[in-house]
Amino acid sequence: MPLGWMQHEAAVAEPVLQVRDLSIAWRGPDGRANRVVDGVSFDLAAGATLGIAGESGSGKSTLARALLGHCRTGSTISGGSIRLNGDDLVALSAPDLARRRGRVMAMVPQNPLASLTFHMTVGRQLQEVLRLRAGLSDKAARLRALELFDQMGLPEPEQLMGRYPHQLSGGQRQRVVLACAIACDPLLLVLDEPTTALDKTTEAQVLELIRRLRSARQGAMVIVTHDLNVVADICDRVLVMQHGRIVEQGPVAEVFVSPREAYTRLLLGAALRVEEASRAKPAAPGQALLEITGLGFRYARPSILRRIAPGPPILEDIGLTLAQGEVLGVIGESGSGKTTLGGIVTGLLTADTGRVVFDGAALAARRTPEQRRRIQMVFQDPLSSLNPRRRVGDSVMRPLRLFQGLDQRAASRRAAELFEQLGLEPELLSRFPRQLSGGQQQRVAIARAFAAGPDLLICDEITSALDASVQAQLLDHLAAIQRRQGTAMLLITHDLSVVWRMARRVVVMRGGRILEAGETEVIFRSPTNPYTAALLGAATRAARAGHPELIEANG
Amino acid sequence: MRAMLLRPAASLGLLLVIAHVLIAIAAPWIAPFAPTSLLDTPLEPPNATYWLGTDDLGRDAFSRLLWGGRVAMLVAFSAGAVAVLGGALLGLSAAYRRGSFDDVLLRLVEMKLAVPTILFVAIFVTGFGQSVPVLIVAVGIIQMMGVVRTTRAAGIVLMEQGYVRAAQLNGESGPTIILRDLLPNVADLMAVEFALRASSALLLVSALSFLGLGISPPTPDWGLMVEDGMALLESEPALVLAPALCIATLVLGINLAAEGLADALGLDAARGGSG
Amino acid sequence: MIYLILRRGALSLATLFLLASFIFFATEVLPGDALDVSLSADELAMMPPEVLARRKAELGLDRPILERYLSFLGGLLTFDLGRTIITRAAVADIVTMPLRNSLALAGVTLLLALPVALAIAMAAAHAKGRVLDNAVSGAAIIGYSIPEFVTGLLLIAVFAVWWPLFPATVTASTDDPLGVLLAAAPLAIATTIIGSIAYLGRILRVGLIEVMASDFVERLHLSGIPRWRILWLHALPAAMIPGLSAAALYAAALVSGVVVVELVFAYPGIGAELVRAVTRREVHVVQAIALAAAICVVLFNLVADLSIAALDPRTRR
Amino acid sequence: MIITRRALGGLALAPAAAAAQPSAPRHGGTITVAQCSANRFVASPQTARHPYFTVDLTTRIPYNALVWVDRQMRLQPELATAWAPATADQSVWDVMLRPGVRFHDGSPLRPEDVVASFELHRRRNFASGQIQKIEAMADGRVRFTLDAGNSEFPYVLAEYQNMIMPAAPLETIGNTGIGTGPFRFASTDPNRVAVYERNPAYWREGYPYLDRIELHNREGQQETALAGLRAGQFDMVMTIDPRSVRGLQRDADLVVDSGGGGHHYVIQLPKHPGSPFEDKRVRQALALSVDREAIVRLVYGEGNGWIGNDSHLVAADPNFLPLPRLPRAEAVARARTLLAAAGHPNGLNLGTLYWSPQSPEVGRYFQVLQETAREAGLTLALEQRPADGYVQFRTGDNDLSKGSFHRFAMTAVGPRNPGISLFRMRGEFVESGHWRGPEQDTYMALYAEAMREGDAARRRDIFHRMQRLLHEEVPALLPGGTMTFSVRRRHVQGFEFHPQIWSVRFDEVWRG
Repeated sequence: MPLGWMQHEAAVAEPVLQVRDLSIAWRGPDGRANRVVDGVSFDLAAGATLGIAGESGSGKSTLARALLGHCRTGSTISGGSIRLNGDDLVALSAPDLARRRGRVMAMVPQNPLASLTFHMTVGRQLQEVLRLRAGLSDKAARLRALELFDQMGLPEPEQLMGRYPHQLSGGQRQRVVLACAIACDPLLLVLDEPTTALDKTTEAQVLELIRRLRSARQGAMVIVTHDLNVVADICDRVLVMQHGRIVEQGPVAEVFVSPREAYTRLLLGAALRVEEASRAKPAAPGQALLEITGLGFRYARPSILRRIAPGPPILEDIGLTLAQGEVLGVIGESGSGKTTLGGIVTGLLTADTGRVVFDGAALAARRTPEQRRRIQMVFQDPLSSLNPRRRVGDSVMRPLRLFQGLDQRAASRRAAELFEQLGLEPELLSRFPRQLSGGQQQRVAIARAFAAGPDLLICDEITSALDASVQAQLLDHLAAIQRRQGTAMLLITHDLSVVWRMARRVVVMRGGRILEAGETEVIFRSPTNPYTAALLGAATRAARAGHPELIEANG
Repeated sequence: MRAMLLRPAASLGLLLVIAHVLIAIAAPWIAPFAPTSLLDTPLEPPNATYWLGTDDLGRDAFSRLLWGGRVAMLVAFSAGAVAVLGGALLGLSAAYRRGSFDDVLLRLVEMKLAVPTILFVAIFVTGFGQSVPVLIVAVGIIQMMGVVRTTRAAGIVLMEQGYVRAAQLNGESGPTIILRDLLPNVADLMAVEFALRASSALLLVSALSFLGLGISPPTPDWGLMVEDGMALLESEPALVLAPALCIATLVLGINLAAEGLADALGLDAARGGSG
Repeated sequence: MIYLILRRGALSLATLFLLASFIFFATEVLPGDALDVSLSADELAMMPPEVLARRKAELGLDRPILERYLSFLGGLLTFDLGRTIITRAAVADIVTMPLRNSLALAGVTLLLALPVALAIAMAAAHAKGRVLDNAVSGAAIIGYSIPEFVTGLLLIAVFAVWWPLFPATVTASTDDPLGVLLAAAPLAIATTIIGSIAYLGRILRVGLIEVMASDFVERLHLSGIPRWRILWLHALPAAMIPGLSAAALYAAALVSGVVVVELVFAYPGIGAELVRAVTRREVHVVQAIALAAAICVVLFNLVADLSIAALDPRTRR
Repeated sequence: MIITRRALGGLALAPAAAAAQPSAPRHGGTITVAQCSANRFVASPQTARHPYFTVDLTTRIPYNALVWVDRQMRLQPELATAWAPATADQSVWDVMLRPGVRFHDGSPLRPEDVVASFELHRRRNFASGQIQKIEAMADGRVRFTLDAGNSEFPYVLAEYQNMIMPAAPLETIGNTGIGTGPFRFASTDPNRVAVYERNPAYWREGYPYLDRIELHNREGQQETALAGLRAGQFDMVMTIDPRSVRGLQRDADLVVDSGGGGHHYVIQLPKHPGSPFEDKRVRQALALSVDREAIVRLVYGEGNGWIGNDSHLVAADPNFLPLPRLPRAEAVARARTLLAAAGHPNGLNLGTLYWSPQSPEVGRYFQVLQETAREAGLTLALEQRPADGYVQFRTGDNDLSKGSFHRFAMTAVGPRNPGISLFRMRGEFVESGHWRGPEQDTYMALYAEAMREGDAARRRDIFHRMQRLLHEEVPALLPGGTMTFSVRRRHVQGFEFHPQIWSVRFDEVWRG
């Protein structure tokens, strides 16, 4: 029975955690000290759950670790105090801190696979915490471990004890590290991005588990995340951070409904709101450019094994069409096969079964130079899409000279034009990738793709490595240049708000199959398939925060 | 480069290497006597004119010490260059093409590790004579296999990068991708490998000279001077200790510089040093 | 897992075959042959050309190269290493004992060097960046930089001549029981140990420092687990994995690579035997030793892979 | 407080050394010997005791030959008491066996044993190749029939490989290690160690003195052998590099023995058309410009070497004819005039002299030769060639028509009797640089005459005329060579080294 979050606001108890004017400095290899956390102050009442939201580089992770009195090598707490359960952690000596870690305050790490010792069974690691930190005897530790695993909702705890971390699923691993953290029932439990590595369905289950834990424990909880939906789901109060400072803090209902600061509004703006009109422009109805029918793909296994035990199917019976100039969204979580689909269309991979017809002609494994020119791709990680040892201008001019055969002067003039269309100052042409921001690098990659004058552009998670503030700007430029060049686009992403903003039609994929396809507005407002509904529910929590009536409806 | 100088050990190492190289280059001008001319009675103890005394043919030991590093360093550094360039090209083409070429190359690397170094050089030297170019190629090939392994590993990682995929999709040719996209991005790894290969080449050359398979008289060479001086360790210790000290300090300098460079570039130097 | 072992086994055999052929043709390209080397200049001066030709025919040195290659491969398959050219002695007799001695030397060296290298790495990793770490890694680099023959000869000068604690060279005979032989070669073992500690210490130290900066060590630290327990039970096994394959290669090189030490101390090892066989142009002995060295490399790699599989469950399917 | 080895050594031996007068030889005791000369064979457990494959060049410990060559290179009886040519042309020789000699296994020495031994020798080693037939005669004599007359045939019987072994089939003769020598095999470790015990029934009454000899092979590792000597591990080190002799002579505890004329080097001078050595004057200029005295002084040390006379003979040989000595300045001046006359007034580049490290000091020998020749304007480059395949390399294929000639290169020359040594300057052999012409014919005629000449004194005159001819023509350059050296601790007495390191005997050695 999901408890409404409203009741919690009333039980205002004496603050468990008081952070006053906390600053943390980090000394880089070049010797310069810069403040990662700058004058942060906040309180946390017993039983309350605080969400610390911020983009990468905002200092939220460093702050989380500071709550356990721990700083990574090279950084030190340069000021302020952290009062927890009567002690000021900043003043405590290392042994005193060590005695409290695990017992008074504990942390659930971000990446469970890397945070568990790979050469030890999960059972033994949990019992180690129980024996050493909770002081239980071997037998008692074993029983308590089984109990904890059961409490975490892990299947057959007895059998799970003997398994190694890499043999568990993502969700199971998250539950194991959660069990380790609460083994000694700490007063303060800090969770660092608890659901980032999980798919939406598992994320929902883990959040449900965390919600149950919160009500069963007296202690306070701090959840560090970049995902405002998670904050809206389980936190009472929220603290928005940017560049090491607190931009805004307060109850989730107030902050999400009427944010005071511009930065908060920007973050909330990026969240998916289906009630407003979709901003995607309808494309002029051109004739069909790309037709895919009956596409199947499996990863090649060594020949003798292929007949005996062929690998699991990555794509099964995929079919879609894309008209000239049209933008089609492809939604799917990791492992859904959406990236493999992109790989087959661009020619990186070759399908086992099915046909890919491009502008009337079937695409073979070896593409003609013209086909290579007309299909271009932009990748997820901006830094790795540009050769770090060449100036960005050269990377963009390369396709111009390869396909258009322009000479140096004409190519650099065309590159400058493309830069302007993407909102980049021409003098950036002579810079190296490392001297540009993530957003700028991605825009250069887009410029390089459009330099070839393509008819079809494949975008594979091009925004997921960027901060929310930068995403919006990038998508606008992409939409502008795409419309001017009349290029069709296959927009592959897990972020529903990107599809809502760019694509008129959408395809939802899961486990290598297409579950649903159709108009974006129709599917997003009234999804027929339960999986799509769950995705939409998870992605719209931030938008519905503060309106209890909406929360009940979508669960 | 600046980051490297912050590490005291690395700058000491760099200093040692630069000092040795300068001395070797300036030897013809700063050496008091010609290294091969027979000056005085053999085995004179160190005195005002002959700072380290005379060697067993009556030549000035100090001048020979100054000249002694030239050939050893020439062989070590050029063998290092041969190893790093050859190894990188082989390693990267294996990473680019994979398939049978990669398998065959790995077999060759594994095979080279199985052949004892001394046997490989002995065969090479007896087959083609004991001149400096032959030594450079022989020592270069020995060191190359280690470089192939590290550059291949780095190459495989680079092949996953976006800009390499984009180049492949645009139909760029293999050599262009290897030379334009892969090679410049393993340059830092190659710098560290060069330092490691040069230092182990130097050790190998001095051992070979000791066994009579390396640099041959009358070229002044530290390895030879140690081997010659060994018979006189009791009476004229300087004849052995000075060249041995030079070999050790030069190799130490290169290793320290390599460690510093590796830390500065965030690479792992130790693992690159094997093979 | 079985498929993995089968594939590896097949590849290793391919490597051995490639190697055997390389060694055969490499030793063929050498200009001289066993007879020339066994005659002094005076004797050669007196020997009329036709007698020389007859002696070469007698020794089978004039058989066409392909015929010799096939008989060489035939011998390999039946583990018959053939006979030396001049003395018609069985190659196996010449090779087995020195191989045993070299394996013993490599084994003892590793046995003594590994724990010390481990201790150095642990101490250095524990005190990363502080005085102890710099001193230890500095000593390791120095140990790594001094040529083995210099270390060897200095040890003799100090511990055998100037302060006669140990015998200068090894006078025990090749087929003495290992105990007697190793007891007679303390300085030889010391020389190889110094090099091994330096090399292995560096690799383990880097491995350990890398593991200590990993996420799972941070989680343990944040759960209040004491640092020494993290180091011994969690970090060390993880750090051993990269170290093992490098150690396997180094161990294989130790068997046939310490020629200089064997020559300086007259230790009856396989390296010295190899150099003598090459200078005597006893091709069959060279081939046998090279193959033995290759088998060591393959075996040591296999042992390393198996121990890695034992340490790292992720490699077991 | 560290007591140096020398102090200890000095103390311990002080009382013995104090009794300065030469005490009578004492029986018993063991000595450990390290030998550093090149070891030619890879022996196995079965063949380690065979005279050809023992720990090299010390065959006269367990074995005897028919004849022995003493330190002055004169023939001395060993298992043969007498020998004489049976025909005028010296092509058939009869040898009388010493009576009452027993092998180590007690069996008596019989003519059949000599016949069986030489059946192996004439097939397998160079010197005995000329023996056609060996017969055991009725009266106990052994008759050798040669393929040509050789007045110096007894020297062949003294060769270190021509040891006498109990009769046995060709394949296994000699493997048992049973000989007639002063010691018998106790144990062997192929190529590394040979241990011998005293032969109580040795045919030389009262010898040997020692109970036991341990012979350790330290081929090419002289430094560690000397370290073992100083550390007390070894009592003696045989065949050491002349350059360390100076250091050892300063050590009171050690005695350095010299064996007279040891090995030296011949430098081939190719005389094919276009070669600088085609002109006799250039060869003479080279012979004059090389400062032989400097080579001996710098490479071997004062008195530790000898000056050659451009013939294959060693100075210790009674037939050796020393060169006329010219002061250095005059020799260089005469060399320059000869060069100018030959059309090279401002010097001549002789190209590359190839050398191979056949013994430790070779590198330094040729560096001094290179430097001193430069003073007379003759420049040459040096290139080291590996020992393996060096014979083919320096010989080329000797086919003047095919154009691949022998090279301007060196090789070692051992101390042999004139019959063997002077034969190496024959025209068809590479070391004479294919010397052709009337002078070469005269030289060979003189050689044949000597081979037929039974009287040693008349033979010596013929040898002298041959050496004068070589001095005039300089077909090859033999600047000079070293003495052979060994070093022992003072308590090893009665040992004398030998110009031919393989003719050393341990019969008279005793431990003080």
